[in-house]
Order: sequence, then structure tokens, then C-alpha cells
Amino acid sequence: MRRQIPLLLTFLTGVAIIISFFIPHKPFNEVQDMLLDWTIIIAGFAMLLGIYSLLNKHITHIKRKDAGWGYSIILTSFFIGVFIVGIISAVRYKGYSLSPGSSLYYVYDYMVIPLSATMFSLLAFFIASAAYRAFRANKLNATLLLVAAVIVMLGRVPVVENAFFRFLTRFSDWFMFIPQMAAKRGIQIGVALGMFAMSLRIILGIERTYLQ
Amino acid sequence: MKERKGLIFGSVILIVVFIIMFIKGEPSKNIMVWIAAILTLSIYSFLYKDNVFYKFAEHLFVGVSVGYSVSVVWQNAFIRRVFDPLFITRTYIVDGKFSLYLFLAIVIPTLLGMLMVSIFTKKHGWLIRIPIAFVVGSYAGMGIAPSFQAYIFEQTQSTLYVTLSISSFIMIVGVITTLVYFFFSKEHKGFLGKTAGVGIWFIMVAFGASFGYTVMARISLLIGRMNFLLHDWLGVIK
Amino acid sequence: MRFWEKVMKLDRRWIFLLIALAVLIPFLKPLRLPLTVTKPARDVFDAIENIAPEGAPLLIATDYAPSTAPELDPMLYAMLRHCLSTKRRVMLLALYPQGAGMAQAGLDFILPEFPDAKSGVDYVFLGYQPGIQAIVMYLGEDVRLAFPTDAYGIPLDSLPMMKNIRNYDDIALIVDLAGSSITLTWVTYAVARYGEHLAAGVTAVSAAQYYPYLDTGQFVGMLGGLKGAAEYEKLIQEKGYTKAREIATIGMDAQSIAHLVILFLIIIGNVAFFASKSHKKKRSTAGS
Amino acid sequence: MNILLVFLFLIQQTPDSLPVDTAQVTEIVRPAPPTNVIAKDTPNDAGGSISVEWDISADDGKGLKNVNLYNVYKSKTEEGKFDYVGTVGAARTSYDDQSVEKDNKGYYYIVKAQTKEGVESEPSNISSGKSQAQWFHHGRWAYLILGVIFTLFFVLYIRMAKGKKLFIRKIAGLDAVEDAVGRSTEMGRPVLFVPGIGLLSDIATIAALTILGKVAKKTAEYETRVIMPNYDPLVMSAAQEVVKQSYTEAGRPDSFNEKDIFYLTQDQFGYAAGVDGIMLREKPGAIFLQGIFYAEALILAETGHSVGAIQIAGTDRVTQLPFFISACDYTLIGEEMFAASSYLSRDPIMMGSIKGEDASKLVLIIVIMVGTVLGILGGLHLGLFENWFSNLINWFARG
Repeated sequence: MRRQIPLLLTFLTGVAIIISFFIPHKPFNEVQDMLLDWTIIIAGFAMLLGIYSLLNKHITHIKRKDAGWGYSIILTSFFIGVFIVGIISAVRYKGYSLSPGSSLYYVYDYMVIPLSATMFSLLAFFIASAAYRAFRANKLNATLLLVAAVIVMLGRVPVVENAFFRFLTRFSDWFMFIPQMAAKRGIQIGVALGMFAMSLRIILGIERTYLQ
Repeated sequence: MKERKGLIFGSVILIVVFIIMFIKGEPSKNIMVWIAAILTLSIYSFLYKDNVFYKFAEHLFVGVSVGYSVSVVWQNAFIRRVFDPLFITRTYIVDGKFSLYLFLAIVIPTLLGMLMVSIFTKKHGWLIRIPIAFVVGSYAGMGIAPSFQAYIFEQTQSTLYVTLSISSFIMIVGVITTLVYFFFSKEHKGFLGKTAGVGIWFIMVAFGASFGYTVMARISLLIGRMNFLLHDWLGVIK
Repeated sequence: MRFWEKVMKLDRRWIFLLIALAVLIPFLKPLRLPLTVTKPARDVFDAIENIAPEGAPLLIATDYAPSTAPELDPMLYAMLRHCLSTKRRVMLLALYPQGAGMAQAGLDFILPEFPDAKSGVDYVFLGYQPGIQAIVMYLGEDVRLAFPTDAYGIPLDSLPMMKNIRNYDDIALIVDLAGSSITLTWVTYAVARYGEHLAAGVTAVSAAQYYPYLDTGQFVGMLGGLKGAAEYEKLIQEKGYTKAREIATIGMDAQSIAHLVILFLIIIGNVAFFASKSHKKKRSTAGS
Repeated sequence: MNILLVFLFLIQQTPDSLPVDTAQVTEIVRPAPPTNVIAKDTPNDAGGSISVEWDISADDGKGLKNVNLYNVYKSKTEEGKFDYVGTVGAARTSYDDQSVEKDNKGYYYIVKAQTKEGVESEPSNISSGKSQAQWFHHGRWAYLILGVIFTLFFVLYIRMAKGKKLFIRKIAGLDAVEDAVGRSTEMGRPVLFVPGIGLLSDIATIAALTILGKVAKKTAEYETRVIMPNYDPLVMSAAQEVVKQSYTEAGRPDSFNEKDIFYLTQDQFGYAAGVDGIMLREKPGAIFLQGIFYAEALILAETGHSVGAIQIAGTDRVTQLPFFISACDYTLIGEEMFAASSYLSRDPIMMGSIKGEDASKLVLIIVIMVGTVLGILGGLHLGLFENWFSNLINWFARG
């Protein structure tokens, strides 16, 4: 029963969504939106487990004075602090906690955004180091990777304005539109079929690792 | 050893450049900008190696982002979708009449969500499978019908715009050979092997091209951060 | 030959250092790498240059969001500098809610350079109104239908600059800065219906799809991405309109250098790879 | 103030507020009305909507060129009072009236053209229509047909596969799982499993959980620690169960430590920063990057490489695959990742479903080939083929 009930539920919800895709008549038209709305509420409760896991881990660290327990204090206190700020902002701005001027807005603007943008910008460095390592003409496949990358990169920044670079710019555009797009489409169709098969296996209860 | 000295030397130069600019420029008077700048530099310090500053910024980042997202989830899931409709706006009362359908539409997901907490009990821990099964089932349904529309049909259709041209020929060959590469049930030998080989060439060329294409966008991100440090924070550049 | 083997296993932090310098140096000292101004960019410049000072205004629509701002902000800055320094009048408006923020930020950034410029006299900021297509149509009848007041709540009729401006007939040129297909709305309604002149500022990625509109003359000119913005900056610098920092030019310099650094690294990596391979071969043949 | 503006804006949109100066003696030039007005049920919906279509007025874009808008009016009776329902811009020829109160009841519509000055034309002809809810979305026949065919393939092959040994080609990344875990054990380092920033609702994340099950079995056998930082708490709960089960199956339920599978944060770059920190401090010997990744893919893969770990990546995000290919030792490309669960389980039923996948793929390849031939023949302007070709494309376009 501990297996059958969840598997049956998976089957029923899956089929309900598929049916609602084909039948626009009431009440089927509302099924999809309603079920997706429900998953948001469920995800909200799941967050409680996340918080428990996080606090449990770090409070244990602090209690045991493990290596780096000071950082656990930082993490926990910022978590609790920002959460309280968020709730206060939500109450003050009637649910729109991110309204300009709210405290949460400041936290977001001067902490979350710069930190995210900086992490994101690390890619400028990593894309260079990855290119250095990976683009070696040692095997045919790697050579193809290398040649295509070099052509497109040169096409992006015409260092000198002449006929050759103008051609290169247009060629690299073509390269993105045709051969690149071809492989991308092939992969994408494959992914869609793989997803289709996986979804079918899940709905039919063949694939059940996630319900261990 | 010599190499490490060189690296330290290089990093020191970078730091000195920033110090000179700090003296020459008009640093921002906004404390929040200072916090943002210090956090930015702390993250960058990780490029040299793991250190106190990065550890600090990292733990702060995780803490702040969890606090932020929990407060947003609190608002979106609990207040807006459960608490308000149940107790404040009472959406389940239509024209003064109680609608069981609308009432259950709020209560059922709430009960499903509460089952998540069953994990903390030894005996009823399996109940958590019910909400998990529900979520997975819904999206597996989505994975069949709508993704059919979005991927299989659209991609096939745009491949089908065939004209008498080399580009069109390359497109068709590329899509078909790539698909052949993903054949799993036959060994890739003989004709099938050769075709799949062409497929992997296409895949490699495509990956190389999109790698090269992305470089510009990634460098732009760094330019953006530099602009923040040099303009907003240090005020060296007007 | 041990040298090449070392290069092959280069500590990646050297690469990081090179990239950091490649982006930092153009900020400290703009290199102004050679940049040829392309015809679509020159056409935009000429079209604005042809607007009479203190006459019919230029309308700039800031229809973009922070995600495309790095490419489009420099265009807005350059155009504002161009107009304000030569007493050409500017109207700003946004068809996207976030676009209003971009225009306001642009004004906040540029206005300190022009202490004489007055709102309502030299420029007017109309803000944002919902209803993309309807707004573009209303501008063909009367600006006041869509924007009864400017962004700060002042009725248009009390603004000296707006007194004689009713619709497209009184606007010299429209520039649409956008990272989406909203440009096409301007083409369909303002250009096709009312015969207004339109120049476009678009992102590098979407530039390719807009070339046909240049060919048909529906755009009088176009700026594509950071490069287009850099070209425009070069033109206003040549005319001596501004001495301000050219952010797009710096950006293009940084891009070019960073790309060259990466290409150089790839070449060095391959040279090292082949050099050490041939060395190994030699050693192994000598050994046997 | 803003509310006032919006209000002003709204009332300007209704034609009532526009000055219709019929009382004055000044000459009024009325535009020609639109013609051929047809009202009918809006297809493929849940009812409550009627679509009105018309031909443009003779003065729209031609003639007097003064038409600016079209106003649509509705009435319950043919002769009765017509109420305003909506407006569209010139050159448009249809309007969906979503305000229909009752299905299966006739409503009457007229359309008037309007000039810049707010002068309306004479009414057009009257047309009536009923709204209805449909029991099938007629635009989606193609999806249903192809979906049923593909599903039949699956069912067929799964039935055929029972009790048989089926072949499945080598997938390099998956063969390396055992080596990677073994090497990690030799080095005395833990294994890091990163499920990416997908939610449990993403199919790719579920595929990742299947791979996790196999990885955990190996780590249980080798008695190596497996660490897993999570983005989605639901994934975390599911993963804990998966790993616990794997350890039980391997006969070492006591070595399972729930705290090694923990929640990190639900912020893309916060997650990247946290996982980077874990990589630097725990120095894993093997890293599995499996699931959905966006920009953080390369940040994680490069940091993982710098601590000297063997990396096996896999994702269905085409945009991030180039970076995994360049920075990781093995990469499962798109569909390979979904096939992984079947590959690893070696269960005939699973293998059968892979066969079904291949059969569907063959169908698509044949469709594309046929399309190409038709396209080429159509390109030579052979009328019949031209028609067939456009029908084929339309079938895929309309669905």
C-alpha cells in the first residue's frame, strides 16, 4: 500500500493533465492550472524541510564547534535576519515585499544582486580557462570544437575592418543559423523523445526510483 | 615556486592599482555601495584561492538568499494561496453560498503539503511519497502533451522548411545524423556508425560555435562589474 | 622543451589575471581600437544631425529592460549628449514598465553634464503608459491622448517645448531602443500608417533579423549592439559634441582584447601541445 | 495620481467620451462601414466567447484613408439596443468577444468604423452567433495521433521485451561511474553529487535521481561518503529516500548519513557559491553534475576541475552542454541522460521503452526525409508536390 497509493496518484494526476490538454470543455480546462497551483503550495511546505535541514546542519556545527563553525553562525544569522526583514516588508507593503523603499528591496539590491552578478561574471574567467584546456587539436572531435569556436569568436569582434572580417562576421552568423541550429534541433528532438519516454515510464509506474 | 611568486606579484599589482584609484578617485559615500563592493571583491578573491573573505561572502550569500526566498515563499504559498483565501477573502463563498469545490481546491493541497512533515515521524514517514507522487505525476503529464507541442512539433516543422539550397541540405543532414547518433538499440557500426559519426561532428561543431558565441556575453558581465567598481564605488571614471 | 610542457599545464590563475587586465586596461586608458563607422550607424547620426536645433523634437522610446541595458544604455547616453549639447529637443517615453526606469536612470546619469538643460524646455520625459499598440496609434493623433502629463505629473500644455507638438507631424524622428520585437510595432503603425521616420537601436543578437527593414527604408538607420553604440560615440566625439567617457567604446575595446587574449591562449595551448608531443616522439625514437 | 491617469486613459478608449459633434452644422465626413460581418463561436475553448470577423472599410488605408478604429457592438435581439463591447485598431479584421454570458444563446453583432476625429460610420450588416464549449481541441489532432502512435510503440516493445535480453549501445559516461567512485575511494575522498537547479517537477531531475541511486549503490559498496547539496527541498527529501534505499540494498544501511544530503539554497548563484565552497573544502575525488543547469554549469565544472576531481556531467539543457563538454571528463548529452536509467538498470522493460524511443525517432527521421523529397520536388514547382509539401508543414504547424 505504501507503494501502490503513491503510484496510483502519479498515474491519475499525469492522466488528468494529459486529458486537460485535449479537452477545452469545463471542468477539464481548469485542471492543469489548478494542479500547477497546488504544486506551488506543496513546494511551500517542502521549504519547511529545507529550513529544517539547513538549520539542523549548521546548529550542529555550532554546537560541536566543528572547523569553520563561525561561518555557520554567519549563515544562520543572515538567514533569520533576512527572513524577518522579508516578513516585515511584506506586512508593511501589503504583500508586495519587494516594493521600492522596503527593507527587503535594499537587501535584494545591495546584497543579492551584486553577489549574483559577481558569481555570474566569474564565467568571464572560467570560459577563458575552459577554452584554453579543451580546445586542443588532438582529436578530430576536439578540432571541430576548436575550429568552430575560433571562427565564431573572430566573427564577433571584427578587429580590423576589411573584406575578410566582414565575410567572417556574415559567415559566423550563417554558422549559428545553419549547422549549429541543425545539431541543436537534433538534440532537442532527442531530449523531447527522452522526456516523453521518461514521463510515460513514470505515469505507468515503471520508473519509480524517486519513490524509494 | 617561481610561478607562485609571479602570481602573487600579479595579484599584488592588481590590488595596488585599486588602491591608487581609491586615492585618486572619489569613493562613494553610500554605505550600501561599500557593502556591495566589498562583497564583490570577496567573491573575486576566490579566483586566487579559497580564503576567509570568500568563505564569509559565500556563507552570507547562502544565508541571505535562503532568508529571501523563504520570505517570498511564505508570501506566495502560505499567505496568498492558503491563508488569505481561507480566512480573509474567503473565495469559497460565492454569492453568499458555500462552494465545496472551491473550498477543497484550497484545503486539499494544504493537506497534501502537510504530509511533507510526516518525514519527521518514524512510523508514517512513507506518507511523504504522496505529495511527491502528486508533483511528479503532474509534471510527467506536462512532459507528455505540452512538451510534445513545444519540442517535437515545432522543431520538426522548422526543419521541414526545405528549399533548394546548400543551407537547407546541411540543415536536413545535420538534424537527421544527430538523431541517428541518439539511436541506442543498435550498435554503432557500419552505415549506422558512419552516420552517427557525422552526427557527432555536427554536435561538436555546434558546441564549438555556441561556446564562441557566448564569450561576448560573459565578458560583458565582467565589464558590468568593473563599471560598478570603478564608477559607482571608486568614482575614478566619470 | 620542458618549457612547452609547463605551458601546457599552465596555472589557470595566469589566465584569470590576463582576462582581468584585458577588461581593466581599456577602463583606465581607452585604446580606441580602429573602428570603422558603418553606414547604418552613420545614417542614424545624420538623421539626428538634420534635426533643426530648437525645432521639432527627437522622440526616443526606451523600450528595454535591465537585461539588455549594457548594450542599449550607451546608445541612449550618446543620443542624449548629442541632442542636449546641440540644443536639439528630446522627448522620452517608454512602452514597457521597466523602460521608464531605464530612461530616468539615463537622464540622471547625463543631466549633471548639462546644467543648463531644463525639463519641459530642452527635454521632456513622458514616462510609461500601458497598451503598446494603442499608444503608438495615439501618438499619431495627439500626444495628450496617451500622455496627458509628463512623468512628473505636469500637464503637457504648460510645458513650453510641448506647446506646438500634437502628433507625428510635429516630431522630427523616432528612435526606438529595444531588445525585443517591439520595434516592429513602431514600424507597423508609426512608419507604415503615419509615414514617420524611424531609427532603431537593437541588441547585437537581434540585429541580423532587422537588416531587411534597412533595405526597404523602413528604418532610416540602425545601431546594432555595443559596436553600433561605439560607432555612434565615435561620431559625436569627432564632431566635438562631448568629451565624456565613451562606455561603448571602452566595452568594445575590452571585448576585442578579451577575445584576442582567449584566441592567443588557444593558439599557445596548441603550439605547446604539438611541441611537447613531437619532443616526446623524438625522445621515444631516440630511446629505442 | 496614477490611478487617475489610468482612469483617464481607460475612458479615452471607450468611444462614448469622444466628441461626436453631430449637433453642429459643420460638414461631417463619415467613413464607409466595414462589410461582411460574421459572428461565430470561438473555436477550441470552454465557451463564453464569440469571434466577430469583417472585411475592412473602403476607407481603411485606401479611399478617404480616415479609418482609425473599429468598434464592435452586441445586442440580445436583432432590432434591440446594441451595446459597445470593444475596439480594435485599423487594418484588423476580427475581435473575440469574451463577455458572452450564456452559451448556446444567439447574440447579434454590428461593427462600425471610426475616424481619428471620433466620427463613426453607419453600422455594418447584423450577424448573429452562439458560443459553445468544445469537447475536443481540434487544433491538437496531430499531437494526439502522433502521441498515440508513439505510446503504442512503447507498449508494444515493452511487451515484446519481457524476459528477453536486449542490446543497448555503450554510453561512455555511464561506464565511467564505477571507475570514478573507485578512484575517489582510493584517494580517500568523498563523492559529490550535484543535482543542479532543477525542481523535482523537472523530468531531467528525476533522471538524475535514478543515476544517483546507482552512484549511491557504488559508494555504499566502496564505503565512500556521498555528499549532495540541494536546490529544491523536494528533491532533497526524494534523494534521501533514494540513497537510503541504495545503502539498504547494498547491505550497509548504517553507513547512510542523512545529513550528507542537505538543503543549500534556492537561489541560482547562491547555490553555485555554496557548491563551489563545498568543492574547495571537501575536495571530492569524483563529481557528478546531473540534472538541469543554467549559467552556473561552467562555474561548477571549472571549480570541480581545479580540485582534481573526475567529473561526469549530464543535462538536457542544450545551451550548457558545450561547457560541460569542454570542462568535464564525460558528458551525457541530452537523451543519453534519460536513457541512463534504463542503461543502468538493465531491466528488460526499461530497455523495451528505449526501443520504443528509437522507433519513434525513426518515424520522425522518415517524416523529415519525406518532407525533404516533397520540398525539393515542390521547389521545382511540380504543383501536386508543392501542395503535399505545404500540407505536411501545415499539419506540423497547426498540430
